[in-house]
Amino acid sequence: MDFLIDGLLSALLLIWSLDPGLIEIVWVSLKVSSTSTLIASLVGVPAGFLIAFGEFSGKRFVITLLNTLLALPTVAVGLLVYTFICRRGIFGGFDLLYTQKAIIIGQVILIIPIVATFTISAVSRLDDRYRKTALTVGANAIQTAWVIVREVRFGIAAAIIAAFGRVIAEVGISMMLGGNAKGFTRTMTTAMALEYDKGLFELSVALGIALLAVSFAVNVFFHYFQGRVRE
Amino acid sequence: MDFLIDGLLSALLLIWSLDPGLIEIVWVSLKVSSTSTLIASLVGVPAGFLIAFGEFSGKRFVITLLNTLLALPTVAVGLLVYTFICRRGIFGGFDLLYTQKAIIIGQVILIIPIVATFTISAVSRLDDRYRKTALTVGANAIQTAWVIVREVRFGIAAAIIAAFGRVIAEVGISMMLGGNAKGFTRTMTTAMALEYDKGLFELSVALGIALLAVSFAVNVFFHYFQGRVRE
Amino acid sequence: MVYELRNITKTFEQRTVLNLERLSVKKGKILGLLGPNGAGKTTLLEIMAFLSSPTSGGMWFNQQKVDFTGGKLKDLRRRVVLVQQDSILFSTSVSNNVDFPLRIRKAPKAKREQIVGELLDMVGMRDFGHAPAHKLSSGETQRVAIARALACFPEVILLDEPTANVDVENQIAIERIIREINRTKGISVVFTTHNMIQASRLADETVFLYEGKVARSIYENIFSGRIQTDESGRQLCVAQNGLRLHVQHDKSGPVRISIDPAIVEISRNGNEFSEDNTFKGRLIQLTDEQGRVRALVDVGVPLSVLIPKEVFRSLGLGIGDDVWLNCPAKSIEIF
Amino acid sequence: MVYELRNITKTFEQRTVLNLERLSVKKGKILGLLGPNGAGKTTLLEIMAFLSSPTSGGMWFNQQKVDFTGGKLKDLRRRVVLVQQDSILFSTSVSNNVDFPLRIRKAPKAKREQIVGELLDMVGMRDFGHAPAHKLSSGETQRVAIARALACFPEVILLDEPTANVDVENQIAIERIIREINRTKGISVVFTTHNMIQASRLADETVFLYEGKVARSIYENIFSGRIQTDESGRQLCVAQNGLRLHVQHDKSGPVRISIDPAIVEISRNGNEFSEDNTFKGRLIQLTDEQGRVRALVDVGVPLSVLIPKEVFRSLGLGIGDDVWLNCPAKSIEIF
Amino acid sequence: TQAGEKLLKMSTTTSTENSGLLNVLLPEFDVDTGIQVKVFAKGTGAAIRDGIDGNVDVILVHAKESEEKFVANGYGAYRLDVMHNDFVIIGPTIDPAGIDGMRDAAMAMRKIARSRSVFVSRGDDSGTHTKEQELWKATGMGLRTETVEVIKKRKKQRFFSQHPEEFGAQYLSIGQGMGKTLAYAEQKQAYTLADRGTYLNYKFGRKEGLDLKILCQGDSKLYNPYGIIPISQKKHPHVKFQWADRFAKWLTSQKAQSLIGRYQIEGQQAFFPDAIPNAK
Ligand SMILES: Nc1ncnc2c1ncn2[C@@H]1O[C@H](COP(=O)(O)OP(=O)(O)OP(=O)(O)O)[C@@H](O)[C@H]1O
Ligand SMILES: Nc1ncnc2c1ncn2[C@@H]1O[C@H](COP(=O)(O)OP(=O)(O)OP(=O)(O)O)[C@@H](O)[C@H]1O
Ligand SMILES: [Mg+2]
Ligand SMILES: [Mg+2]
Repeated sequence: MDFLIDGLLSALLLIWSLDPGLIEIVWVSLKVSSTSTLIASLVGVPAGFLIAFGEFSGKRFVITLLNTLLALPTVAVGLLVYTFICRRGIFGGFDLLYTQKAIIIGQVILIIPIVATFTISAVSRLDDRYRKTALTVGANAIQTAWVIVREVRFGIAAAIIAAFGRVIAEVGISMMLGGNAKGFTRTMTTAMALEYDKGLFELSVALGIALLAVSFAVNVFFHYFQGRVRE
Repeated sequence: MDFLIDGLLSALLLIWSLDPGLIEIVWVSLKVSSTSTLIASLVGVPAGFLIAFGEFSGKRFVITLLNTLLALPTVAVGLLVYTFICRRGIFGGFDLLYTQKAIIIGQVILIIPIVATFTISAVSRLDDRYRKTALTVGANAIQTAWVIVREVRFGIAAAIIAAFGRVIAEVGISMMLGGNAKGFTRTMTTAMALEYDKGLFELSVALGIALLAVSFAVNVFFHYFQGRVRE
Repeated sequence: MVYELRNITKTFEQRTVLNLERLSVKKGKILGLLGPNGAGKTTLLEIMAFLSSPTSGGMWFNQQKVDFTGGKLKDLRRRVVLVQQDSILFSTSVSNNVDFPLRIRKAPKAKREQIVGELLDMVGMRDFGHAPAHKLSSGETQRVAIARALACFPEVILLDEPTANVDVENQIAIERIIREINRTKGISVVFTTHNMIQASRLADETVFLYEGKVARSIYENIFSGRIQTDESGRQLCVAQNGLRLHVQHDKSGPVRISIDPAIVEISRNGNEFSEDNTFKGRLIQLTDEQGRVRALVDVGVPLSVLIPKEVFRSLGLGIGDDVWLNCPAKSIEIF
Repeated sequence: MVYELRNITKTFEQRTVLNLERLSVKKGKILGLLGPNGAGKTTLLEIMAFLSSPTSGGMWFNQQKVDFTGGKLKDLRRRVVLVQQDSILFSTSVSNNVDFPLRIRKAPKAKREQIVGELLDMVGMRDFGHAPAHKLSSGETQRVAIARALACFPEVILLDEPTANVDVENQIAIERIIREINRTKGISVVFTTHNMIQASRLADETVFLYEGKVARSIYENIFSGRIQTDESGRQLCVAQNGLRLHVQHDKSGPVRISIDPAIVEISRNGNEFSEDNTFKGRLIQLTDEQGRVRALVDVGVPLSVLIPKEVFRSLGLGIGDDVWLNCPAKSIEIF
Repeated sequence: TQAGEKLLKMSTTTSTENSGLLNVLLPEFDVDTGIQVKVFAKGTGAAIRDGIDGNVDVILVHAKESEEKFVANGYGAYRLDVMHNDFVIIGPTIDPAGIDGMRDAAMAMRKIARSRSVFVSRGDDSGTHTKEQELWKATGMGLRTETVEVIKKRKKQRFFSQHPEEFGAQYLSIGQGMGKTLAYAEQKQAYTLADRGTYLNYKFGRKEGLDLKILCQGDSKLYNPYGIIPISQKKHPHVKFQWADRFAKWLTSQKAQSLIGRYQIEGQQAFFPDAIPNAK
């Protein structure tokens, strides 16, 4: 009990004093997570569309596969990416390991299945008449997709929010591929894990609270933005 | 590159030889993850319904809050639960820490927001005429909810699958609250983390592959089951 | 009275779409609701089905005041069933849809099967029992929805344009079913329609709804137009369809007018009439209507005229004949 | 010919719902499609709109064979527009819906605004320009959907029961619009309806669809029944509505029959007729139909009879009169 | 767990578990006493925290100073020396700081700092990190102190970590376990301080051995002593002190000590018994 309250107080202290260390890791977290969410959305939403509307054999298999990939463990993603970008890997020359870029690569792989699955689920439940109407009044494939996105925008927003939540709270990939180097790749979650390992639970809780505060702010912003788009 | 292939071979060997150690951790993982998914579904789906159909002030706030909780870091959940169940905590007497039950408690907290959010998103997109039709032909609240569940079953299934994927791939909570004790609370992910820590990447990859195989099997089973329900 | 409504209003985002001073439905009778698109018919039926609550006003169901906030709505809903305009069926088989009301009322299984069969027969959908309901054509869907509603064995059945998408044979069948359940089981019926003739054929009483209000006007010969002043300074209503009518009214700008077919005068030649509001046309349809004859005259647009049978006989009018119509000022209603 | 269809079939899960040997639509003409529920009308229109592909068979659009697998459908779709039976509007404002086809055709902004205004005026929905389209009533929705289709300025417009939910005034207006765009812009029109009179009023040609096939039969006087053998060993068709007709046919069990109104004989008294298939009834409606008169006779059910004008004159029939009908064997079609 | 089964809970550091030593010791203990030991491996701080919170019955860690404080504060009943292993300074084969073969660890660390080579620090308050900071202190160089403020027991408290000022950006504090630190140092071709057991596992236990080598070893400053502490029943009445006590005594017995002395990782002795130093 004690350290929750201590944690809360520490969080307030950290935030209040605008601790430069805190600001830095918040910034790294936000930058990395937003970038990977953005990239994953740009890939995952269209992929979801193609799968949902495509008529190809093995469609059910692809969907089952995507569902399976929802259970992709961060350690597995970390190792996979590691193989390719470590010094001995194929892309070792780019010196990506232990950079923010490495985290982004891993996180994108982690959440593409989330974005795609929920896009499929949102899109395929939509009344087919929307698609047919768009087509018959002369929309091309992209315009039709856009019409559908508009109709299911809340579902897609939910998918993107979930993906963002997943990566900003994610620790395995950030740790393995980012390396938790202070001032470079230390994120809120890797910092939390570190403080936990040190036994400094108060600080860990404080960081957790800060993380939720940041996430709340992002969501409020997103909701406001959605509200505006709706009009 | 090498250890990916070695990992794959090791995985096949492990699975082929029905390694008793592997079977045990697979069993622990499955048991814990299914239990927490089940509990979270029993709480999250009805909660999603109540929120989606409820007319109360602060509804938008509750939804934003749930969206925020999608970004709940496992370390934070771990610490929160720890506070209550550690020896000095309120529930210390139950001796829950470092048991499978502790993992389940933490995982349930982690995924309730996922199940609830996607239930809301699935349900609130459904044509309101389904609800009205059920009501007018005389269904009570529970029967109406059941009608709606049937109509959006794919959306809810997607939510549950995502939640299951989240917990079976989750490592932080299992590690912190389960303690990764061999034979008791060692799960596929904590074992992966351990082998990785030891530098035994091959074994870690093998476990990751085994995990995906298990998750694939669960999904295939689920799809088959869905297919049958559909008829 | 099954229903008594007093000062019921319904407002959607500042727009009041329903505003009924008074409306009642007699027990065991059939009430027809007529009215243009957007008049509030569907909105009204949903309130009567206890599916949405009025913004203000009171409703009595069998003399009992309905508490729209309370938990008792469920019991009321069991006594009334609404067939929606675009009905939806649950995505399961057709028979399961019809079975649903029986199942939740815990009817015994053997009886359920029998009833489902009978009802599907009634609407001519027995062959579709095992078909997936959500893939039916519109008319098929509508008919199954009616069967499902009948499976509720309600006291009141509310039907929103029940025959809109239904083929001719089944239109007749559904009208017959409505009449039958009303006569034999005493079920009160409220239905909406755009088909005036259907309403007068089926309903014991007809109410015309316009802009959310019960209008005195008759749901016939309705035109949108605008009131202008002609060269001679008189008020002239130019309808969108080209009809030009002299009117006396203080409104100006866009209006809707209706011409009461019972007041319009008809004759074989135009000499009898003043020049004002007199049109030449061709008699294109005659319909027998309990003591009167409805004549449809094409004067550029079809205009409906109601003529007492004796008068009609004396005029000796035949189909296809050229006739003259005169619409006296009092036949024209502006709203 | 805008459309030529040959051996087009459409099969849903083993059930063939469309099976057209031959069908063509003449350029610049209006084709009416009649047929009972589930006849395949909607299925056919979706194929003609290039929205779904036939299971087999070939379709030619302006003499060009349509390749349903290819990527060229987009260009074809730009030339044809379908207004669906239960149209949906995009969940944005009404004007945005009508504007959509113009926007994707990259029309200049000022012109778009003007056209949207005109089209909304045409369907009487200008006041609703800013209203959220997905909250309109059914009839309002249908009218906006028609305006949106007109904004495509297509070569062909396909309308699936365009007036089903529309009020009387707008039914007339929409029929006028259809006629107008056909006459002034030469747009070919295909529409479906259950209203035989609407079809004959509007269409240059009418096709009757039954169970996916073009039927020779006429979409009138259709009854479901079953063929039995009476005491004297003759075949008897007992319709669900009670009508009993002697027939000659090798089918037995449940059937549908139609009675050709042009072959049914009518007279003031029944002596002229043999006893077989002769019914007494009351003349309830007369309609003028280009050279012929359609008489609706209530013989328990309404039966429609088509009489050449001269014959009708000579009979001297008046509305409300008692008459006798005889349905000769050749007037009865069993299918 | 079955009734009557004797279960002892122990928290220890990840490196202990990863070395594999416990897999040799614990089954023997079970055979001798019928007590099973359930092991929770984590960071040193978290392991000690487990003791403070009374989550376990006994802890086995290597951070002598904290351990002694732990006992002094009454959480631990007593502390017994069990064994030590040692730390080694490792780095890239090209050895830019030129410390290969040096014995004096403090001097070696000084050279690394002076040459502005990259140094990877665990930075996680682990035993290894504590040892690293001790070595920096011994270099006599100007140190830079980093502070965090935390509220503990409603009071502001400060926590420090130190490293030579001169390093600048070449000093990478990554806050991870030993294994990950080794991987990181390999990637960056940097120096780091490692415990011998983990190093041996990474160097010889894998197909592609670690691309770093030992450059400095053997200084007594690099010793890494492990202590066993049963949790005091005075603070936590529920702990199974009796069994924990037996385990502590057993670990320091002749049998266990010789098991420790004989244990090898990749053909090299990894731990040196301290209770009975010459046990074989
Ligand atoms: N949820 C809503 N929000 C805003 N406006 C609404 C809503 N529902 C209905 N309306 C408006 O209320 C008016 C009445 O609608 P209603 O559906 O009752 O009309 P109706 O008489 O059934 O018309 P129709 O003959 O076209 O079915 C319409 O103008 C419609 O646009
Ligand atoms: N996707 C589908 N899957 C299975 N059956 C279908 C599907 N779509 C339509 N059908 C069936 O095909 C038949 C023809 O349907 P269609 O919608 O073309 O009829 P329609 O002539 O338009 O009828 P209505 O007058 O009721 O609109 C119907 O019996 C319907 O049940
Ligand atoms: Mg309506
Ligand atoms: Mg149809």
